[in-house]
Amino acid sequence: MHYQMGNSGSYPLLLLLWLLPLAGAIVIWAFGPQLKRLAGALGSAVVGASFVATLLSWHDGTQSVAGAGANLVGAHQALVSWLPGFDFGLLLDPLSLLWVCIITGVGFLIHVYSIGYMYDDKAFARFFAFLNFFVFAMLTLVLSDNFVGLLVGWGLVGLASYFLIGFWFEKPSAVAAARKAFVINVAGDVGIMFAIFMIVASVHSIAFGDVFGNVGSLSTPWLLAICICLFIGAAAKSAQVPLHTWLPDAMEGPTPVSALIHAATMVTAGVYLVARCAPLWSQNADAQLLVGIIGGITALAGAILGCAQWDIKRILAYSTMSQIGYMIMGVGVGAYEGGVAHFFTHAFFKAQLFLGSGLIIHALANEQDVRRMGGLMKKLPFAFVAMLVGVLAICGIPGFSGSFSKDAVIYGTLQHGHPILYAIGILTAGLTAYYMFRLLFVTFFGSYRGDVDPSDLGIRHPELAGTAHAAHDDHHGEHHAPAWLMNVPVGILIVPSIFAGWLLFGGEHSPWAQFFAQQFPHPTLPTPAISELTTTLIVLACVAVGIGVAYARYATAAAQADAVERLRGESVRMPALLTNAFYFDAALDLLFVRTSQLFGTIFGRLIDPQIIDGAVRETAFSAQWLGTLVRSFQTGLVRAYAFVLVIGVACFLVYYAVISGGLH
Amino acid sequence: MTVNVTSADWYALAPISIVAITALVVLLADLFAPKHVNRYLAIVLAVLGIVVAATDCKAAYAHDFAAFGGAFIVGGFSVVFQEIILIAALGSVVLYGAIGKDDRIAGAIALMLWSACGAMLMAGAGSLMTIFLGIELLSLALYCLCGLADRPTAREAAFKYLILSSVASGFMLYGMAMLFGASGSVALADLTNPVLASNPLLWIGGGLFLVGISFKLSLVPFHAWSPDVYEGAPLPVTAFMSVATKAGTLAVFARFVYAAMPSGVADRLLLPIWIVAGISMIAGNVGMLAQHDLKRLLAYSGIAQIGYMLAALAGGTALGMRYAIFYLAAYTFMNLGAFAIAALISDDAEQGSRLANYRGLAQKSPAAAALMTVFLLALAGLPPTAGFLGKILILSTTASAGYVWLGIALIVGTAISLYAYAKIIRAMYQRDEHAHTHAAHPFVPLAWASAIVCCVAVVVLTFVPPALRDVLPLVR
Amino acid sequence: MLPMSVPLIDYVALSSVIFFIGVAGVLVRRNPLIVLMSIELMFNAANLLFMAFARAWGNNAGHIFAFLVITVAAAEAAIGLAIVVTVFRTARHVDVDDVSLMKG
Amino acid sequence: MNPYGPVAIYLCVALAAALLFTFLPGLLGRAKPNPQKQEAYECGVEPTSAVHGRFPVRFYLIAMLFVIFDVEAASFYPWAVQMHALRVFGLVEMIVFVIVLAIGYAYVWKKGGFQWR
Repeated sequence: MHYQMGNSGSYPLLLLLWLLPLAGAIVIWAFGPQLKRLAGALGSAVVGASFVATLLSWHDGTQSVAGAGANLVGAHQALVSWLPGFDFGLLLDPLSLLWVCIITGVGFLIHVYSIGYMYDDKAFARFFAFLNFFVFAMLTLVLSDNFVGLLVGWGLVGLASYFLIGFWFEKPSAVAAARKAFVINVAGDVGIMFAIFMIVASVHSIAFGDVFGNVGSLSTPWLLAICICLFIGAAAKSAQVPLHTWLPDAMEGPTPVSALIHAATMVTAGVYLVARCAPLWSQNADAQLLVGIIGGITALAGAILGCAQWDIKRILAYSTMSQIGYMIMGVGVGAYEGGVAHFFTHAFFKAQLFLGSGLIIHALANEQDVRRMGGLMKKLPFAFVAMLVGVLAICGIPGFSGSFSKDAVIYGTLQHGHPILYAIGILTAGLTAYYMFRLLFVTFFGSYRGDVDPSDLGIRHPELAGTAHAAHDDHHGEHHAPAWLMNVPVGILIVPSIFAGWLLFGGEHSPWAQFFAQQFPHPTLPTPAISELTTTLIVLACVAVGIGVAYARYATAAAQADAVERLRGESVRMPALLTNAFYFDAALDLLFVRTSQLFGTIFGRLIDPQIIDGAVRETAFSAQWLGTLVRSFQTGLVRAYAFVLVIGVACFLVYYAVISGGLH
Repeated sequence: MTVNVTSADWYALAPISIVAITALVVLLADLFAPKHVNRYLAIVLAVLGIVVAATDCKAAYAHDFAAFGGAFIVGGFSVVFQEIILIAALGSVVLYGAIGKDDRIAGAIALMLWSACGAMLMAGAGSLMTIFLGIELLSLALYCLCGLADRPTAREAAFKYLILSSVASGFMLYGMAMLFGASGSVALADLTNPVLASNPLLWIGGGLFLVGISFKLSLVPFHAWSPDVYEGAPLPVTAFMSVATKAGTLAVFARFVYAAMPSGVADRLLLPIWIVAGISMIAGNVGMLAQHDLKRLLAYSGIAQIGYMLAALAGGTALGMRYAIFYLAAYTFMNLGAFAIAALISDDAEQGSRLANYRGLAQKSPAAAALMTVFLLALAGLPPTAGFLGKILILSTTASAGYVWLGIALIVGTAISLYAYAKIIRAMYQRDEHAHTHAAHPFVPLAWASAIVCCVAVVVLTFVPPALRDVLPLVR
Repeated sequence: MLPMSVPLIDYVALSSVIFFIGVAGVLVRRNPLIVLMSIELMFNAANLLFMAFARAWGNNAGHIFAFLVITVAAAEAAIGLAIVVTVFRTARHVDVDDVSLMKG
Repeated sequence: MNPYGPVAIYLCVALAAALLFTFLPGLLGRAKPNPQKQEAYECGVEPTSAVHGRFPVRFYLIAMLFVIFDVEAASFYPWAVQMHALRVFGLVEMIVFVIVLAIGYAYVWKKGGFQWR
C-alpha cells in the first residue's frame, strides 16, 4: 500500500537550495587557482543563497492540506522514478526544514568565518570546495524522501568529514584521525545498509511514507532488528557510546570544520534519523529504551570525560558528545520535540563556542592547551564575551537558549516514564556546568601562563593574523583578512544563542509545538509526580553546585595565586581511567584486533601452520581464521576436489531417491 | 520422416554463426597476414564480428520463435543472455589484446569466440542436446584457453578444469539420459508433462542434471575447481570464464526452472539448489577472507554472487527472473571492470593479480585505484552502484517468494564480504615506500577504455534499469 | 514404450554399473590417462542408456545424442591428452596428485 | 515398488561403495610409504623412465589429430542414413561441416602440426 508524504508538486526553490552548494563545490574545485581568495566569497555566497531559498520555501515546507491526514505536511518533489517502490525524491517537511535552516544558516556564518580563519592556508580554495560539498551532502541526507537517498547522503557526509578532518594531511595525527572517523562511520553506514535490506525485504519499498505507513505489518523482532541496525548508523555518526572514539580525535581538523561538521550538523544526523523514523521507534518500546539508555550513558560519559581534558577543542568535543547524548536520549524515549529543540539551540551555542575557541587558538599561535592560557579576559575581550554566552547557554542558565531545550529533554524522560534517565540528565547538567565553567575560569581568569608573551599576543605570529588583536596592527592589514570576517559571524551567533530557546516558551501553545504539531506522534502521557517547574529548579540547583565547585577550584584568589603548580598537580593526579577515556579505544582494539589475531593463531595451529603463517605475513591481515577454515578444504589435489564433488552428488542423490518415492 | 528447415531457423542461429565465422576468419587471417599486423587484425576482426553479432542479435528481442523443432528458442530471454555473453566476450577479447602475447593472440581469440558460441547456444537451448552441445563447446575451448600461458599454474589450471569439468559433465550427461528415458524426448518442453512427477527417473535424472548445472555455476560443494582454475588461467580468460560460463549456465537453469518443470514438483526438485545457493553465499564470502590473489578472491566472490542470483530465481516468480538478469548484467560489468584494472597493472608474469601489488596503488595511479574502488564497492553491494540496487531488488523478491532464509543468508554473506573487499581498498590507499611500476603493455589504453566503460555502466545501471522493465524476457 | 527382448531395466542396471566404475576410477586412480579413460567410461555409460531408452521409446533422438556424445568425447579426449602431455612433460612421475601448485 | 526403485537403490549403494573404497584403505591400512608404493603403478609399466627419456610428444600430437579427424567421420553416419529425408538442407549442412573441418586441417598444416621433427 502506498502512502504519500508531503504535497507532491514542482518546487524549483527546493531543487535550487539543494543543488546550489554542489554547483559551488564543482566551480570552486575546477577554478580554484583562478578564483584565489574569491573562492571563499563564492563558497559563502552559494550557501547564503541556499539559506535565502530555504527561507523562501518556508511556506512550502510547512503547508498542510486540510483534513488530508497527519502525513500530508510539507513539500514533495519527485526526482527519479525507478521500479515500483524505488522512487527518488526530495521531501521538505518541518523536520527537514529545521535541519536545512541550520545547515545553510549556521553553515553560511561558518563559511564567512572560515574566510578569515583559513586566509593564509595554501589550500584555501580546496577547503571551500570541500565545505560546499559537505553542505550538499548534508542537504541530500536530510532532504531525501527515501532510505537509499538518506544512505547516499549519509555516506557522502562521512566522506566530506574524512577529507576535512585530514585537511592538513601533512600532520600524521590528522590522517590517523580522519581514517579512524571514516572507518567507524563506514561501520555505521553498513548498519543502515542492512536496515534497508531488511526494510526492502519486508515492505518492498524504500520511501519513508510507504515504510512508515506499513509499519504495522512488521513483526516485532523484525522491527526491533531494523531499529537496532538503523541505530548502529545513528550511533556511529552521532558519536554515541561505544562508537564515539572518533569524535575527540576529529578535532585535528580546522576549527571551522569542527564547528560546522562535528558540532552543529553532521554529528546530529543520528538525531535526525531517529526523529525521522519516529513511526518505527514508536512501535517498539525495546528499541526506544535502547536508544534512550545509550543516549543517557553517552551524555554522562561525555560530561565526565570533559572534566578530564586540557585541550580546549577536546573539552568542546566531549561536551558535544554529551549534548548529543541528551538529544538522542530525548528522541529515544519519545520526547521528539525536546530532543530536536536541543539540536536547534545546540547548533547555535556550540558553533559559537567552537568559533570563539577558534579566535583564541588563532590569537595564541595554535595553542590549544588551557593550562597555558589564563587571563585572556583582558587580552581577548570579544572572545571572552562569545565564550561566556556559549557557556551560559550550554549550562542552561535561565533565559539562555540551552535552558529551554535541555529542560524539555530532561522533563521529557520523566514524562515518558524513565526516572533513571531523568536522574542521569540532571546529574549531567551539573557536571556540564562544572567543566564548562572550569574551561572558562582556567582560560580567561587569573594571569597568563603561556610561552607567548602576552604583550605580543597576535603580533609575534603575523602569518597567523586575522585575529581580534592583529586587526589593530593595520600595517599588516592589507596582507591579512579583515578581523570582522571572523568577529561578525560570532557576533551574529550570540543572538540565537541567547534567544533561540524562547521559541519553546509556552508549553503546548509555543511556536515550537505548533511547528511540529503534525510531525511527531503525540501520545497522551500521565502527569509525572514532579512538575516541570520543580525539574527546572532541581537542574538549576545542580548547575549552581557545579559552578560553585569550579569557582572554588579555579577562580578563587588562592587558586589563582599558584595556578601553574595546581594545574600541573591536577594533571598528574588525574585518574588513569579518565585520562584514557575509560579505555574505550583500548577496549575496541582488544575486541576487534587482538581477538581476531588470537583466533587466527589458534586456528592456524589447529589447521595448517604453513597456510596461516604465509598468509598473515603476506597480507598483514588479522581476521583470517574464518577464511582459513574454508581454505583448508582446498587442498589443491584434483582427486580431493573430485571427491568433494562426488560427496555432493551423493547428498543430492540420496535426497532425490527419498523424495521420488523410489525407495518405498 | 521429413525435416522442415526454413530460413527462419537459420536466422535464429545468425548471431552464433557470425561469431563462429568470425573466429574462423581470425584464424585464417593469422595464417595468411603478415606477422606485424597480426595483433591489430585479430582484435579488429573479433571486435567487428562481436559488434555485428550483437546488433543482429538485438533484432530478435521482441520475437518468440522456436527454431529447429524447439531445439533452439529465440526471444527476449535468449537475446538478453546472448548480449551479456557478447559483452563478456568483447571485454575479454579487448583485455587479451591488451596484455596477450603476439604469437598466440589469434588462436586465443578464436577459442574465446567459439567458447562464446557455446554459451550463446546455451542461452537459447530448448533441448537437452543443445544444452549439452553448448556446455561442451564452452568448456572444450576453455580447457585450452586456461593453459595458454607459460606458467606451470596455467597448465595445472587447465588440467584440473579438464578433469573436474569432465566428471561433472559425465554426471550431467547421465542425468540427461535419465530425463530422456523419463519423457521419451530431448525437448525441455516435454518435461512439463504432469505424469512425470511420479517417475523416479525424472527425480534422479533431474538431480544429476542439476549437479552439472551447480558445477558450472561453481556452487559449494561443486565449487572446488573454480579458485584454482581462476588463479591459474590467464587473466582475460578468467574474466571471460567468470561471466560467460555463469551467464550461459544461468540461462539453462532459468529455462529449466521456468519452462521444464512438471506442475507441483518445483519446490521439492529445486530445494537442494536453493540450499546449495545459500551455502555458497556464506562459504564463498568466507573463503574470500584469507586470500592473497585477486583472481582467486574473485573466484570466491563469484561463488557468492551466483548464490545471490539464484536467490532471485527462488520461487520462480517473473519479477525474480527480471532481477536475476539485472544482477547478472551488473555483475558482468563490475567483474570485467575489476579484471580490466588487474590487467592494467599486470606484467607478463601476471603478478598483477597478487593482492600485495595493490598496496599503495592510489599513489601510483589514483585513477586506477578509484575505478577499482568503484568495482569493489559494487561487488560488495554498496551504494551508489548497481550492485547495491541489485541486491535490494533480489531481497525484495526473495522474501515475497517465501524464501526468507535465503534473504538472511544474503545479508549475512554480504556482511562477511565487506571485510574482504574493504581489505583491498585499504591496501590500495596505504602508503607504500617500495611502490614500483610494472613494465607497461603496448595496448594498455584498451584496458583503460574497458575499465572506464564498465565503471560508467556500473553506476548508470543504478539509475537507468535496462529495458527489461518493458518486456519481460520470454521463457519457454 | 516398445516391447524389448531384454528388459529395459537390465540396460539401466548395466549402464549404471559402468558409470560407477568410471566414477570410482576417477576417484582412486592416480594415473591421469586412466582418469581420462574413466571419464570416457562415464560418457559411454550414458550412451548406453541413451541407446536403450531410444529403443524403448522408438525415438531416434537418443541415437543422435549418442553420436553427439561420441564426437564430443573424442574432442575431449584429444584436448585432455594434449593437456596431460603439457602438464607432465617436465614431471618425474605421471601422478595426478603431483599437480597441486595452487591450493587454499 | 516402482520398477526404477532398484536402480535408485543401486545408485545410492554404488556411490556409497565408491566413496567407501576411497576412504577405507586410508583408514584401515597402516601407512608405511616407500618409494615403490608411491608410484602410480604398483606393477606393470614403469611410468618414470618414459617421462624422463626421449618423450615422443610428436607421436601423441599426431595421434590426437588422428582421433579428432577420425571421429568426426562418425558424424557422417547419421547424415548418410537420413540423406534422402534431409535433401538439400543435409547437403548444405555437410558442405559447411567439411569446410570447417578443412579450415582446421589447413591451420594445423600451416602451423606445422604434421611435421615430424
